[in-house]
Amino acid sequence: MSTAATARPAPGTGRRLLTALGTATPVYVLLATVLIALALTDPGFYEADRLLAFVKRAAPLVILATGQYLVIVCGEFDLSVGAIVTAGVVVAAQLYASFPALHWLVATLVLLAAGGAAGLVSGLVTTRLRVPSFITTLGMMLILEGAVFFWTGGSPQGALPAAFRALGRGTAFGWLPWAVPVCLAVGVGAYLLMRADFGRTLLATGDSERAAHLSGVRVTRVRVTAFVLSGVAAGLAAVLVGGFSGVSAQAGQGYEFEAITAVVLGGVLLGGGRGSVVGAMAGAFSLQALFTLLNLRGVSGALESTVQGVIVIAAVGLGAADYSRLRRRRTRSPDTRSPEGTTR
Amino acid sequence: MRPRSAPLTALAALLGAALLAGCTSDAPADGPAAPSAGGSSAAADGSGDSDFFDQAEYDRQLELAKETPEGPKGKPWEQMLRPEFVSTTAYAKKGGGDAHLCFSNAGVFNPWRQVGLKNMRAEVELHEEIGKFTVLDAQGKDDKQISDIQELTGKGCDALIVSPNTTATLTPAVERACEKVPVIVFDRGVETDCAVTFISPVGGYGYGAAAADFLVERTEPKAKILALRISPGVDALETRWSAAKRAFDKAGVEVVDAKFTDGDPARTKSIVADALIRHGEIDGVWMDSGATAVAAVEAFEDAGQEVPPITGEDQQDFLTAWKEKKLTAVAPAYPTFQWRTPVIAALKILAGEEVPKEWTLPQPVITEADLDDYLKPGMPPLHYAMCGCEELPGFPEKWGGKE
Amino acid sequence: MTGDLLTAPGEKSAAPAPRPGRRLRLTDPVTGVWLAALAVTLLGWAVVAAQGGQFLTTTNVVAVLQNSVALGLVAVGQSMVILTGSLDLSVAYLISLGTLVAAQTMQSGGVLLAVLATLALSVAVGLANGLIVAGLKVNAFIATLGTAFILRGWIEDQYTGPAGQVTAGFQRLGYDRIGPVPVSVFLLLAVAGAAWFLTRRTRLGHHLYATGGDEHAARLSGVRTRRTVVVAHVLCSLCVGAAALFLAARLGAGAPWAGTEARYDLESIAAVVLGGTALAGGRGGVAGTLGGVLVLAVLDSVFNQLAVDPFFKNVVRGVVIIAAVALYARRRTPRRRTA
Amino acid sequence: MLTMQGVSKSFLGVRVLHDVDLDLRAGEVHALVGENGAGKSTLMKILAGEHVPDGGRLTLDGTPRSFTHPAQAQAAGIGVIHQEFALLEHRTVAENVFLGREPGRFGLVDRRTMERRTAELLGEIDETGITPRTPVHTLSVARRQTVEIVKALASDVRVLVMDEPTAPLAEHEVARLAALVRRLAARGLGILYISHRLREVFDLSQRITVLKDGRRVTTLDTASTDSAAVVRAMVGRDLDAYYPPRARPEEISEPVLTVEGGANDRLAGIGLTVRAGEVVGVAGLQGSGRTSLVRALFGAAPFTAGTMTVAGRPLRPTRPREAIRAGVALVTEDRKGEGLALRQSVRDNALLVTRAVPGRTRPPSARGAAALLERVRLRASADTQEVQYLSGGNQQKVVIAKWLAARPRVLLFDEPTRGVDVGAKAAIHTLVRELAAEGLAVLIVSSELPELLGMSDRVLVMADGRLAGELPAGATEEAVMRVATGGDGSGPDQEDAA
Repeated sequence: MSTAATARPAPGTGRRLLTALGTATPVYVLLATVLIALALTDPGFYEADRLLAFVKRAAPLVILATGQYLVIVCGEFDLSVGAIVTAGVVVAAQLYASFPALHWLVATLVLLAAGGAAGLVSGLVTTRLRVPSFITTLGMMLILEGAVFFWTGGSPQGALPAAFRALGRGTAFGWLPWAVPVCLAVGVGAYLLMRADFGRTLLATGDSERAAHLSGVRVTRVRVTAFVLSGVAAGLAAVLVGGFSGVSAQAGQGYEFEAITAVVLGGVLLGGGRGSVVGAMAGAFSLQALFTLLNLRGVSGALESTVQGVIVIAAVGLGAADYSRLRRRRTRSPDTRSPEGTTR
Repeated sequence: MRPRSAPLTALAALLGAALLAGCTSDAPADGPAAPSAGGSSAAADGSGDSDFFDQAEYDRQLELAKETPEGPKGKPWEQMLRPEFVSTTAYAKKGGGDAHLCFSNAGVFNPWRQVGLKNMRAEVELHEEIGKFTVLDAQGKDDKQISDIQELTGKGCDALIVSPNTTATLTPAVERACEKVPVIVFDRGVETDCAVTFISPVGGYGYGAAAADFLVERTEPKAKILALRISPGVDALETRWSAAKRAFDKAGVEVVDAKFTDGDPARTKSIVADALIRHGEIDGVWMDSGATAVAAVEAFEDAGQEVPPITGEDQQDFLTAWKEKKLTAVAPAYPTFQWRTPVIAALKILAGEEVPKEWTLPQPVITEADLDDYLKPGMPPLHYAMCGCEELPGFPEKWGGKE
Repeated sequence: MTGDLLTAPGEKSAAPAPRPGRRLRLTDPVTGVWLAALAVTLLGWAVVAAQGGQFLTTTNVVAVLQNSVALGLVAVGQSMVILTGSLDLSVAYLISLGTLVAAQTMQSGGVLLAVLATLALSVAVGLANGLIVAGLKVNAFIATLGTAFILRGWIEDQYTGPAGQVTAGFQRLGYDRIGPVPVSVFLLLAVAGAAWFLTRRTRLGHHLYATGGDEHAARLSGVRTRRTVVVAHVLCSLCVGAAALFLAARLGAGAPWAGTEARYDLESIAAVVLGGTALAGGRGGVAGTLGGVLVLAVLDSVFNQLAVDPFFKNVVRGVVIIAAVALYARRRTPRRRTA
Repeated sequence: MLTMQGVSKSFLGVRVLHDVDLDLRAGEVHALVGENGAGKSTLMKILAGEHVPDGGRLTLDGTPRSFTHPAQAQAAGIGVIHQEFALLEHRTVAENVFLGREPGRFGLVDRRTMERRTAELLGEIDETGITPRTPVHTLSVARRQTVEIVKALASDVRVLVMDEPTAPLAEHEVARLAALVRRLAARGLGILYISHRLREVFDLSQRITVLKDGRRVTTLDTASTDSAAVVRAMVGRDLDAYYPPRARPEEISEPVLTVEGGANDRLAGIGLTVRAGEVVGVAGLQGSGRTSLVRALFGAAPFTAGTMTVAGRPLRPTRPREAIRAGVALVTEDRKGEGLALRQSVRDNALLVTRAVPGRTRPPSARGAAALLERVRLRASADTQEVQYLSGGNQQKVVIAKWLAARPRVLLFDEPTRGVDVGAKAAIHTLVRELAAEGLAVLIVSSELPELLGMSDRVLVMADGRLAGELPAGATEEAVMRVATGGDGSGPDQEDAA
């Protein structure tokens, strides 16, 4: 390495920054742009309480994106998270219909456990039966939605008490929405997890299952764990969504696609092995900020999805283009050689 | 041979079969009637709200809403407005025996339809003369409902009840069915009058206008109104909106935003919160249906603002919030008791009794005054109060409620 | 993704070359799914008969066939993109828009113009999808999800409900039948036959499989892989256009939710994998897809007969899809260890 | 016939080819040699139409050409056999051979013609083990290569570029390939032969062009030069001492790895001992069970019978994880597919094992990781760089570092220097010997007999899944081959049932 250092031109700060941001660069640019646009549209956006309210609103998507990131980065998909959120809210309502005195913490834990259980099943089916996770979780989505409504006869039967809803709706000390520290905790937790041994082996598994296996990684367990964590994250999102907006039979509708979009927007490679969890969370924030911007600018409700579609394609398209250039630039330091067999 | 030639062989075989069997059509014998504009709905051929506005129908509905219905008191599902009776002796079931009723349902994809179907099943239970009750669920697919109707006409039903998924698209299938069995259409109409009776409450204009008039009454002129709609393109909801828009325009009230919520409470809260930021304050909230009314109320609370006059629907959670939070509110209803009526109508038809050609049910509006009559404690949050189901067997457990 | 980890790649002992004979292989997914369709039919017949009903009546057969058409057309198109290693999530919105365009054009400009307009729309959307996937190198999942959003916005902004009017003559496509066979089934068979011929017998078809099997290898062999992906997307959209035309004929008008409420996007993908086509591309085919569609349709019919709760149907469908793909995965595991 | 003049290529400002000239005559085998990164691959990709050169001219039979897509190069008559085969595993041989140029009219594929012509082409090169309808995934590596060659022949190529064609082949297959190459040259094809193996180069070629750092160093007539001269041109210095000195007897101590009666479906009656400080070579033909042996020891394709001990403790690994825990490490033959997570950084790869198998050793700190990489003499610009951008030799060093981090007792190498350039090769050899000297037990499988004989303290020879014999250090290649082939020259036909 010492020989290399002399041959290499010292990278500029800009380049070093780009390298540090890595594949997620486009999402940070997007996030910054949208945040600036928000500031121009609505100068009050950056007042503390407004900003906290924004984070609170974004929290469920950020948490779902974090879970989804874990699954995507090890080379899989989780299409069932939206259904888990819906099922979670309905199950909570159903629980309270039967046990009105249930402590909120118990209900929350039940939801987290149930989400984890759904993830466990998806993970086991994907790894043990070798069903592509796209299909497994698609099936899981049908099963969960069907089962939960079959059970409740179509709509939830109970209401959610204020204590349970506090996490999604209430505030601590009268100013800090509980969802914010929860979101922060998940974010920090996921960041640390990805820096820890588990995170590194997860990435390696997504990159090359064979290499990971032959290096002693328990790939099945790692993958299943990712699914379980994604399920738990969805369970937590269900608590927040249920808390934020109360009982609804379609609480999680569309969340699976939003979460995947957020993760991909965050520069994470579908197929696994590359991308950072911070990028994924930034993707979720960008998406939510975009929704808010469209709301505040009064874009016709109907055209909102068109704008969303265009921006997602453009951002990901630009990301793909940008990224390959960045990669080449980094590659061509004199002592390293042309990528071999990377075109696959 | 690998199955590579299978499709070709199959094609040949089918062609052969076709030649032997001859050609038949499931389209109505006289060809599909060109649906005329008017009736209870109008097909839109472009954008804009005005496509859904039909002045004559609008006027009619507003008048009907004021009239007192005929029929037994306290049983709104048997009441009717301005009935024009038609004879049904041609359909009278000959000989005794149990009746076989069939029902092609658009789906149970929302709580309103779920409550409705429970009402209908309970009504069926009331009548011992109904031997068999077959329900096919189209799960919201027009295409499947067309097939379902075709399937049901071939099943020996004595009468066919249809709750169409879409107005325009089911017309040919219903026309075809009319040729074989007496058909009862309810909720949404179809663009044909071949059905023996069409059952529906007063309609979307009545609903939308009732809500809008309430807001106009409770707010200052130049008030800022936020309109929350579920999703575009649903005819019943579009008529509600067009009537409301008309009322607002007339009164000079400003609709600052008309947004689609997708029926998602989280989205609703975001929209209301953002609207509060954009416009400073909101003086009234109009909703085209009640599913997300509570979320809207909460959004005001979370923003630390007083809840302005708001319209909702007869859903339990909204009525509860109304009472507990002492809201200024009104709840027009699109009553679920209408699901009972088709069964009653079917039995009348099979007995040869006359029924109205258009069986227009009353469409009560819940106001402050009669809120307590409709709010039943112990019912689930997504229950619809105006179900007319209190006396039905299995109430309230079957509806998910508690004594 | 889950290869056999235990075998040394350099020493894959070759299985005896398959005999050149063309016997029916039961392990072939295509055979499997058609057998499954048969099995489901027999099972349905038995269960319905046990309940005192009749399953194989004309009415039911017509319903099964009729219900297969729209999904079948979409799934055939979807098979072609999936074979190429891509995916199309925009089909549902394209169907909706297709029915609207068809019905409206027909009202003002006649059948031929309507058909052309719908197909032109399809080509445009397919081209956009293909170019975004192959040109901008956006992952197909995201790219087509993006176009789906764009189409959705367009529909919601432009249409407020059913629009247009289909001519009486055109409606016959949706309602006429020859004996128990609806004419639309012939449309499906024609499209499927064309797709089958295209994938199996033409250069383009070979390139579809090649691109899906190993894009890099295909490119090195001189296959214009990007062009192939674009063409696959256009073909898929054309099939979807055909489905839209059929639905327009059946519905008599255009409906903005014709495609989305039936979830044609996910259902078509489910049908394709049920038919044994690998989601990763390169393996499978149209014949299997038709089998997959038939299984779903028969299943639906059985549910109808037994008056199964619609929510419970979803549970069963989910289980069936997972189980089927698990079976394929098992079969695909080569029995290497017996050498 | 083919000439390239002043060909240059840069990737965003970094020049990887400088004014390279090359000419290829019809009927000639022209070898292209150079260390990894010398520019061979880029040159080849320009010929194949995968890269567009920035400058220079390419003429074929006097006509200037420029390609922007592989299809154009093919149409011009240039065929390329890539190191990684461009074959579709689930398609038949015929479909692969004619991929991209299927016979037929109006866009239809004439299957019958396609299969007939494939059969003819196979016949022309005397390949009887392959039928046109065989799916490629059932073929052995050597046969797949044959399919690749047939694929090139099918498009009437005039120029055939072969990139390390012998890398995946066993010795007897190499001989077959050589015969085939000569035949093709005799038919008038110009063959550009890229290889690391100088012996083959001297065996086959008429001329040798040496590339270094993107420039052409020289073009030599094979007949009038020797390998020392070529190596000098490649590395710019003499490399006399190819192999480090072997272990002295006193450096070899107690047994670390023992196996008795080891067997599974590919192996039978395996009994061996490797001692601390010792480097043991395993020779044998492709398919003789060499790779199966190391994979069994590593638990990747476990023994189903027999006993095994590591450092005196019994071990019967059924998964790599168990072997790793006991201190067994395997450097696999497929570096990119099995050895590395290519998109991860150098450091993450180096630490993968210690992270995945906690308890054996704790993952080293950042400084510890850096020391580890220095230990294997890795040359990389930063240890946060993704390994896919390293040269083959450096990648292999990362793999070795990964195992050293876990402090193994037994190091198994499968083809340790495959696809590694000459300079890195020597570094790896030295490293292996150092590790042995530190008390590790080392087992090396290699198809390169000179390497095996040069490195090993003794050589085990495998045939048919059994240990057929043991030879001392300094045995000759002929002696090894005699044991490997059954001693009586029953011949290299004794290959796998492929």
